[in-house]
Amino acid sequence: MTDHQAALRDIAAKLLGGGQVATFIGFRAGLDPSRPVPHFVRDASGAGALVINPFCGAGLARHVLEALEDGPVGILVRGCDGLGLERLIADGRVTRERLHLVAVACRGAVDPARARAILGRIPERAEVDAQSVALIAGEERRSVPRDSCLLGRCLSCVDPSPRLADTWLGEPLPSGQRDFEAVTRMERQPAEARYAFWSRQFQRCIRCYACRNVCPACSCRSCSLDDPELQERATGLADQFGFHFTRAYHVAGRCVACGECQRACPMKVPLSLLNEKFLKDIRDLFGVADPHRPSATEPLACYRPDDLESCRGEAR
Amino acid sequence: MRLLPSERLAEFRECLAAGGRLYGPVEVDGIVRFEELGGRLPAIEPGNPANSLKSFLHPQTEVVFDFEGGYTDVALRVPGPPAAQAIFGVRPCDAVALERVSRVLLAEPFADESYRQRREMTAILTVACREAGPHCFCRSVGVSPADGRGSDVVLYPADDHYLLEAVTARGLSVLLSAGALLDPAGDEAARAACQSTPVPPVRGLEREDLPARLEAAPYHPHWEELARRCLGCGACTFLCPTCYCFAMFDTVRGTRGRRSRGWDSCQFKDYAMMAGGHDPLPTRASRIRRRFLHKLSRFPAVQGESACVGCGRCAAACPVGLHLAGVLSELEEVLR
Amino acid sequence: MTAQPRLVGFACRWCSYAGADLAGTSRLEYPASVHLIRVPCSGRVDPAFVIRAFQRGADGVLVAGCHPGDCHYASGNLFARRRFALVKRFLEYLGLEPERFRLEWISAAEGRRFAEVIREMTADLERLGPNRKLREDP
Amino acid sequence: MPRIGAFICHCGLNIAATVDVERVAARARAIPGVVHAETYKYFCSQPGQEKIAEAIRSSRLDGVVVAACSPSMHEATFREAAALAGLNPYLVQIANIREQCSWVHSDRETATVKAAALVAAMVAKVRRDQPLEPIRLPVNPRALVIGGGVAGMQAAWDIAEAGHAVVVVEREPNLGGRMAQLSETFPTLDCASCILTPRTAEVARHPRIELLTWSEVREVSGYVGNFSVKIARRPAFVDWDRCIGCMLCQDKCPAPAPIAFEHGMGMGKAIGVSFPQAVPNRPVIRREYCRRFQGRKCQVCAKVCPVGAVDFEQAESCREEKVGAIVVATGFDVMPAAHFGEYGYGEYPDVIDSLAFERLNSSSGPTGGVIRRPSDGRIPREVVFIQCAGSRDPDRGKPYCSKICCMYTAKHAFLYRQKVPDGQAYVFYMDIRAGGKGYEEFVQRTVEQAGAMYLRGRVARVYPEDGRLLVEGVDTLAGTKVEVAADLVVLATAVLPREGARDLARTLKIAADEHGFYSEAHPKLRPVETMTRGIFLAGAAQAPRDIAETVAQASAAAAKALGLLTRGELAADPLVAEVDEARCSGCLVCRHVCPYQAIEPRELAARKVASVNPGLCQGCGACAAICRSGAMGLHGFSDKQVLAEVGAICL
Repeated sequence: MTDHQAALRDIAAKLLGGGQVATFIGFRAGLDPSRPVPHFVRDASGAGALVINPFCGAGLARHVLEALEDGPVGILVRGCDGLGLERLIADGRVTRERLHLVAVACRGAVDPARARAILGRIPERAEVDAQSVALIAGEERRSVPRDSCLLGRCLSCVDPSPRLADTWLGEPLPSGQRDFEAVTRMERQPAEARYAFWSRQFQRCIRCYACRNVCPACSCRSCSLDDPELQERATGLADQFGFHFTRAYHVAGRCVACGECQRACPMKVPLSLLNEKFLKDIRDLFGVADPHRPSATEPLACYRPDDLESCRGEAR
Repeated sequence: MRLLPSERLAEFRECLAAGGRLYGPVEVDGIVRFEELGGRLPAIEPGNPANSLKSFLHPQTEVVFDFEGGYTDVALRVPGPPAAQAIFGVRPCDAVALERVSRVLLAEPFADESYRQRREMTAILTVACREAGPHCFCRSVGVSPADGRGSDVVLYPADDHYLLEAVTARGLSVLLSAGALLDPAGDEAARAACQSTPVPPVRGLEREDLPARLEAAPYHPHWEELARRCLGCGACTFLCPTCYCFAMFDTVRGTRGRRSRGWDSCQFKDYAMMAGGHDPLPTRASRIRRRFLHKLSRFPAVQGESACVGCGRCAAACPVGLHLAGVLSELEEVLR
Repeated sequence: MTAQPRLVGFACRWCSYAGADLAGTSRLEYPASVHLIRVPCSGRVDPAFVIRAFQRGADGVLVAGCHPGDCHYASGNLFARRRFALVKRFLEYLGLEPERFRLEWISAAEGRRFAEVIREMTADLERLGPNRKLREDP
Repeated sequence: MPRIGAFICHCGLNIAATVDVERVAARARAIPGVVHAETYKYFCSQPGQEKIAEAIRSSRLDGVVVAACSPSMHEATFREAAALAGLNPYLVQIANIREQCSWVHSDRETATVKAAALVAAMVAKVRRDQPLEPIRLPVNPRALVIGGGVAGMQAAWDIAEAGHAVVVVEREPNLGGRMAQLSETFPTLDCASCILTPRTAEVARHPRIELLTWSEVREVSGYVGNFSVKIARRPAFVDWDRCIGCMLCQDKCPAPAPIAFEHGMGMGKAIGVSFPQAVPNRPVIRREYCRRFQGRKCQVCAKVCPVGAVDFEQAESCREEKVGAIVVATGFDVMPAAHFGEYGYGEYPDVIDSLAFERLNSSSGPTGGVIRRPSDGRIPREVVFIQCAGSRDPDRGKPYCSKICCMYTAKHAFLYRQKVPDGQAYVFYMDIRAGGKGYEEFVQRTVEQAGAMYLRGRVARVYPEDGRLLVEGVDTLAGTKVEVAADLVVLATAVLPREGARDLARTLKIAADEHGFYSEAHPKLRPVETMTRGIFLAGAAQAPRDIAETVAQASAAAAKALGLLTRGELAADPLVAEVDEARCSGCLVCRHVCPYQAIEPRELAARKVASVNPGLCQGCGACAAICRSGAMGLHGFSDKQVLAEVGAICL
């Protein structure tokens, strides 16, 4: 991935220089090398600040909303960003014509906190492949399993490459199938254990709305979660259940499974486990093969006359 | 000065628990938070738990009063005084933050009664730092890893024991109640070790002219740049130990109801919205600028010290890396 | 008076609400546990309504609409069918007992069936006891 | 502070016997915002309505809750009463404490508590109601009648006579429907075609009636007063404008064709009309029987046609009609043979249904009115009529009574005896239902004059023996087994809605019951209206009924349609969806779920928002439910209202 950096800068500079885009969205170095931050380049001379490496963990799709106010947007797009943009396009929030997508295949982003814990110091570089991750600091190079240090959202990723692209950096990688293993495990728990689990998770929630604000499916101009009559401001357990139900339900059939909500949650509420439950049921009940990939009609905005009859029947 | 052998930590905990509810950092579901300790020992790791002390002194949501009645006759019921509590395993920066918040919330003649009562009923047992956490920068804002301000007791860790120092009278009585567990001895080395714990500095934060530099460039385009990146969530403010903004709200159930107050965030849209429809902070950029100016210029101007204690929570929490230390080092570049 | 479960029902005005009316005109007795809220169509029912009912102390929630194919608005119940198939499973995933939420098709002619559904659901809820999950403190 | 009035009705003892209405009123008074609560014997009565009006004025109420019977009974009554007293009628809500409380609960305490909760819910709801004004819609003065049977013709005739243009769509090539197939009508024994033919001719030549036969309704859009209907005309392969109706083609056509009109009793031709008096008197080619269309060389019809009207290339044509009202009169079918294995229907040619018997009886029928049995043309000496073949039979899914069978069976038995004086008719029946003017007398005549033997009981099976049919049954009155050897067995098969009735219901967006009969808006008070405004029902499409009832209902439907068409403009319920444009993100997911295409995007200051056409919107609320941001509201059933109701119920 890192080897595409020069090409990326080049493309961004050309797009900006040629006036095709007013903003180019990518990453730039953060306070330390393991924490790049989303970056908005406004003129060709600034393209040199763009970086691309396995520490680029944040999703970029949501950022186009604000940036588009200044004109067409160029954006670095990985699989998750692509799905997020597809969502925004399907929701009518963004028009495809105003975007220039610079696509790159992504094998996963490193969680800087976990990497640091493994190395005992801030990693300077990382190399991610299909089997493992190499963390590098100074002379030290440690090869560790992917699940020990990648972001949770990347471990369950089946879309390394975006489906939409205007320019490619390198080659796309094949996509896979979600297995919903974690959901299945949760479903197998007894009801009381599930309730205890979710109570514990939701109790931690501080209602900072990071989950909503990073979500490419949560782009409403006005969110019902901000309406005190629809979502009271209280934070008792019942309110928290209501809040998390509503958040998850409002993205049911629309969630692109990018996992940004869970990454953004400062309290580590396993929000993806909620989203994925809806995705799994949409797959199983409505026969939508890849429910996280946006389609012309949302599964809850259509029906088949022969849809499953009544939802009484079997549990789950 | 007393010494607590490490193996007596559990007994010490029991002794604290006897005085009221006891909270401390524990790891649950892969996250370290202040929670009720129960039978667990505080998880003392470099850096801070995810949530801050304010959860216990200025809770996320608290009852102001319950009411009952109709439009004309309303009976109010104010909750009783808070119970005694102790928080064990606090880091010095968090305790200092309490002290900073208290300057606002306890300022007469408008002292916040609920906060005052809680503050009085809370014992803060701080564990000084021998190692900085991944996001720590306390020294850059004038806080030391061995800082005792805001604490009742400070524990200085050594290899097999803790040096305990009572900072306040409440702290002293805690030590007296645990007297049987403690060895009446000193260990200056333990304190000195913490005092010299290295903490990486944040560029620009230590500059004397920081407030002036910030105030001089209120419309600098970099605020807009930050606004593009910021997603407008409230993670930074809700986790910040010195953010104390709240909003009042009512929950009504028929003829009964409750007035509560809960955390509010200056990063939320409509935070400053006024009844007439005017919003002095209408844009994300204006809200971000307000936050940094408040922490680093306005609050110090009034209170004499920074409203940032360098705990690093905003850095840990921000989904887009837009936190105080990072922003300051960016500003250092662009304001040059 | 023995405390009986609290059952909140959302009934489409054309079929299920009329079915409940028919149970009335037919004098079919059923438990007073149920309180119906009249909505134009089962497709109008936002899951937020269901959650709110549980939060405020409902022991069970029923969403009732026209039989598929008979919707006064042609398709409302078919959207409701999909929506609540998901919602029901999701509530169970959060730990709620399956019996506490039901989606039923009750036509304007099915007064008897309405009474039967209420009796059945009330019996289930009595067996489960009061709901505490998702419920705010009284 | 709101000023709500609560009015708790005793409904005589209907409510007061079970619910302590005074306590309900006291509980209502305790609700913040309720400034007036009273009880009365009958609030729906004139003095009751005056009490509400008086309270509205004297207590300056801005919301009214009437706790009484179901809103389907008196919501309109109380809204009108409020309007007369100066309160916006949409600030009135009904708490249903009769049908859904006092009538279904017996314990006074629980019923009272529940009634109070239902009142509280409506108080919570009415507080969040907004004053609304009815939506004004223009009305197209034309009408569409679907079905050209006796019901459709009557409705069309009445509407046209009142001065309005009518389009009649008929699926068959000609008018007449089922009645045209009948021989005589009960109980007067009038010749069916003698009374129908003049009516058919009148309709056909009426200057304001346009006939579209051999045609079907494909699509209906729009709303009351403003329907737009797409009508497809199947190819007749004959240019009807050129055709002079000489029927040479039919005479010369070499291809026999079983035509539906003869109901299996006789054959027609691949080209031709269904019966001689058919109106319009124009032939169609039934391509499944036409030799040319089956790939052979035949062109006889084209050759003999004196005006060259045959056109093998004719294609389906489509037209769009704009109308203000629609009368649905699609009639009935009878249960097909497949359902009656035990009677050997469909297996033995001499087991026929009543409609076939009508054809055998008809002087214009295949036998010229002589009753001959299908197998060998013999005149049957013994005929068994089996009533309730499929009707009142939950096992066959038809628990209802088909209503007309008792009478036409009596008619058949009577006519049979007239034509075969030495014949014997047996009638197996469950009950004789002869409610109608002269009906019971007619049945008695059949028994007494025609000597028909009525046997109460079910037939177990019918099987052939020695060229006859043995009918085994039970006489439940005598308690004996009965066996009758018959030459002909006639089944009074159950009346069903016309094939395709359900599809048409979907096209029209009207409701149908579990059997496919169209649902009326109210069984007692709105029997010819559907739930969809502007669409009315006539005849057996709604439920089995006889000719007199059908005609009466058709006139009623016409009157209802005229009530609409003569208005020029009409007021629609404003309980429709409305977009809060400030909140709308323009995702337009609402468009996908709107069954009425009532939502369109609208440009608003460089962004897109949803916009509801209140004329098209029927207020189903699908859009409001799927809107995540809460931007889509539904008047009368807003999120906040429903949530407030939930909150009040759960107190």
